[in-house]
Amino acid sequence: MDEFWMKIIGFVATVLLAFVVGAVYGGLVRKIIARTQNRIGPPWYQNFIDILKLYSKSSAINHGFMQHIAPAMAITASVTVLMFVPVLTGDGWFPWFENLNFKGDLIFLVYMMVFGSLGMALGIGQTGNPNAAIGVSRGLSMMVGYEIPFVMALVALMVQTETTSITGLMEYQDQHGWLMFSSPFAFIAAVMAMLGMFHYGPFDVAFAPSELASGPPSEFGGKYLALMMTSGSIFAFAKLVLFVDIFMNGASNLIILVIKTLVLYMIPVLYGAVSPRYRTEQAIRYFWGWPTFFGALAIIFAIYY
Amino acid sequence: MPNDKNSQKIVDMITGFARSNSLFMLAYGTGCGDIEIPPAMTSRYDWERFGYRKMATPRQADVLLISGYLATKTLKRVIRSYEQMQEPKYVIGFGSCTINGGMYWDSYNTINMLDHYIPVDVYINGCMPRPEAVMSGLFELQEMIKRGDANGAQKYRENLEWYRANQKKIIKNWKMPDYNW
Amino acid sequence: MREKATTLYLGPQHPGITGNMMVKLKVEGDTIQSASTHVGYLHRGFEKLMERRNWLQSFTILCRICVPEPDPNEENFARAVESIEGREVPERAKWIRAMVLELARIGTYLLWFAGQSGSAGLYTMGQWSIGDRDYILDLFEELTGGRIYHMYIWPGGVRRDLPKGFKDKVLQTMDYLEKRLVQYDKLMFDNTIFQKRAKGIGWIDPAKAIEWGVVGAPLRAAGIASDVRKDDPYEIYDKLDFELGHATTSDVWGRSQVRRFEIEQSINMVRQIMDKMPEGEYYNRIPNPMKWEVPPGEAYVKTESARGEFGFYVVSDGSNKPRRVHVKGPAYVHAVTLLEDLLKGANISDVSFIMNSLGTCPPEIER
Amino acid sequence: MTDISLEKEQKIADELERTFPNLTARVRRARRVMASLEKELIPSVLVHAKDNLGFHHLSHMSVVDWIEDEHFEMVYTLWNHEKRVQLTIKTMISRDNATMANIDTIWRQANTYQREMREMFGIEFPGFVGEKDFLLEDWDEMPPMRRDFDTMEYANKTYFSRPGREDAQDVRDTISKRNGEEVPDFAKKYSREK
Repeated sequence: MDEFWMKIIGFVATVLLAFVVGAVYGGLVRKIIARTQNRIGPPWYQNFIDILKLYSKSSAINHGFMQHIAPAMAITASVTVLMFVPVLTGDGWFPWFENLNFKGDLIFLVYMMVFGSLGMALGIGQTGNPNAAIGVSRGLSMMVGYEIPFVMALVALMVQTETTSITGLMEYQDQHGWLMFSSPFAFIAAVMAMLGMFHYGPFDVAFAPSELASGPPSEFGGKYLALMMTSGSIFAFAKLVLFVDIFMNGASNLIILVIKTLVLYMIPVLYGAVSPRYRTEQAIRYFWGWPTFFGALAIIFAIYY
Repeated sequence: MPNDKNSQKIVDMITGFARSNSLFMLAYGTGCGDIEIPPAMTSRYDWERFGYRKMATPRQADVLLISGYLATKTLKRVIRSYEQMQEPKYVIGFGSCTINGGMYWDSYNTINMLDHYIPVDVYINGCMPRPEAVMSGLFELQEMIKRGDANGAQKYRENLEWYRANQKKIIKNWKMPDYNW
Repeated sequence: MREKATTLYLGPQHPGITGNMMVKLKVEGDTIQSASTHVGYLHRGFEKLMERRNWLQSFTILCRICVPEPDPNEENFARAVESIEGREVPERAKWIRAMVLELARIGTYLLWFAGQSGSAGLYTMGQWSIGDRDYILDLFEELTGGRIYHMYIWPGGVRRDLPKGFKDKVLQTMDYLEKRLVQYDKLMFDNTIFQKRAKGIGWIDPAKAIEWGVVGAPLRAAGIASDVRKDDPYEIYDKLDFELGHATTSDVWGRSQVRRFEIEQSINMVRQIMDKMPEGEYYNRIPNPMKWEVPPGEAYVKTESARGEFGFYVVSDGSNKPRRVHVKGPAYVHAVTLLEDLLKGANISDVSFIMNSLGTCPPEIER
Repeated sequence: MTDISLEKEQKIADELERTFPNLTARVRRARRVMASLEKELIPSVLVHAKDNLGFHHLSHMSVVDWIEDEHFEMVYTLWNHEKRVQLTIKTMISRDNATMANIDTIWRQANTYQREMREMFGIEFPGFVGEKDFLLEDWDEMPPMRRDFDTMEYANKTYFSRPGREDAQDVRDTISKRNGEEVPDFAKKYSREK
């Protein structure tokens, strides 16, 4: 078999892996939150059942063309993001998981991570549900909030390592140790931004049930919701792997990857379980406060490094 | 296909398993029965163990839990919510007052028999039913889904005229879009 | 540039609305321009139904007027009938009634903790406190046979005496709840995010509070020490030693403080009641309920429920059925006119937050 | 009881009677004063009680249908937070073409009460603006809280009713038999097959 087909198989395997791990994480998160709430919680495979059931439901909702496209755009964006994140590194078990990397892909990724949300926003705009529309506007404002410290952290890393490629970052870490330790302020800023990225905890304004029903996906049921849940699982996994790659030097096999991502994932989950929700403007103020300060500090630190 | 029946059976089994183990309930407290839902949801009875979950919008829900009597004003909203739900969908009548009016049998503003307005798959009696009763009703529904008996939505589609006539008898000002299923 | 105002319907099918009612909002951006409440989704016509039922039959449907806290309804009606009839209540029955009312208050406050924190997105608190509320419901079940609807307080006393060993169970539960309060504090009341959310939201002008008909915890948060238990003592509340909740601000945070303080007071009161409760009869027999006629007369009685002053106006024309029963729950004022006023200029995020802080209970508005 | 304990109540009753000659006031018991007068004076009495006597809180407002005497009885209950006295003010209005003075300018929350009374009893409040539907929707019968409205007849006419058992028998023996269990002793007493 030539390299091309190896890559194709690699893509499919990556997506499947991301979906499975993402959905298992979703189930585990529900279980862990349930444990903090004195409950037993659903089984770890509950998300698979949910998604399977949603795929088996009818979807006789028609609000127009964009509405059908929106979940597809979301899943496209998630898969694309995943494609550019090296899942497993080194010459370990699955050498093909390095995927499509090129010089400068970190900047491209930042754009790509927004793409899915924008696609959803377009589709949701057409459903005409005011709850969904407000949810979208809140989600986009939140994004403006957390993207700034996140991008600042990335810029700090780029300045420090003088590369804009994820593989470049990982090569740097091979020589100099984890960036988490050599660039601590960038890590702090990025983790604080991550709290917003996962929509848990105090930053779930976009999906706040007691304010906006289900928020953006209000009008999406059945297969649309299943697609969105699938895309959400993949996207969550991709984001986690990205964080592990740029701060913890990736993972050379699956077990280390699971451990690293799970530890990182617990930060927003556990913080979210015990925090009430911020209002939109409070959340943005939060992101533009300490996280941005740490981001700026990280850049200064990186310049004089 | 050579073995069409058997393959269909397997598909039915898998969908039945998935549908019965992941019941999303519409968060609509139509009556006083809604006070026993929080205990059933929370740490003591914890119905998330069985894959039950509350969903905020009808589009995403599978089960409509009619928690108690329906005032005529609510009936209109319930019908609308029900018609927005995606198939397969199920209805649980919760409490005596959905069965025959219960305490409010002679009230001028509450309906007496829920199954004349929307199809009901499972009734849970009692006023008010305890969380255990609610969960046992839900288990019954799960069994019905596995067996393929919970076909209230199909019944509704087939007898739409009869249901509509009953509904319009009470809802005088009928300004609702007709949903295509 | 002026944004276009959109209309947003919160409810009746909406997870943020307490119960089954609707708030119609005119919204510009995230700010509410005007709000109007629409109720009637739970109207059962209790007051009409009671005209068709005799005095004792009325009891069975009465407790269904307010679902989270049915006991003040029973107590109110029983006391109204006793006041019209001049019927004596045994001393022990009064103590038992007070105990039931205080237990109900604790249960309602626990439910309210869940609602208030849940509307701010802190779901863990709700899971804990509703789980703990079940211990109170277990006590009720042992005492009365029902978890939610008790039908326990009758004219002339209470339906049953305390079961054996009940006192110890109550005291144990109170000890447990007191321990849990420390954890609630850590999770909810000392949580900076919760405080940031609650401070300055839903502010009631203390100078106008009485005139607007504010009662209960919101009134005490506004700095007016008013409580039916103190102002117009009923049952044995004049023999109990308790303090009223107080707060520094008249907003959602102040109301939370008041309720947090009062749940502690209620726990203490239950302890006092268990300590001081006398022995003796618990029930003065009423005549054959089918022929039981109450002499003509009328009474307006009120109780301090967990949400505020709960009033019953009962008129008898001397027959075996009530002539008129009018129920005025605190939410009748709180959740209609007051809510409309408070929502003007508020943020959409705070609608259910404010609603919960006022103790909105739609079934008692509509009856 | 003794006159001393009812001093403040008596004072309020006297004060009311002095200001409004047509008003009759009496002290019912501790903390309870009741006054009755004709309907034209109601707004001025309420304003007087609110502004001069300290009754700032409108506890409750109600109406009773005395169909035999052809009138409605309006009841206003006020509460004085400082003196801790409850004042009940009553008046009679005619049952047909019932109108009553609008008081939602005195107390904002009277709005809700008046909306309900208009809907449930058909009492009109001239000059009162409030949304028409309160509890009912598209109601075209007579106002349901009037005594002559028969709720059972209306319910039978409008709603379906499930046919119940004709007798009042205990069904536990039937259920036991259906499940193949032994009939419990207490249920044998009520058994149909005796």
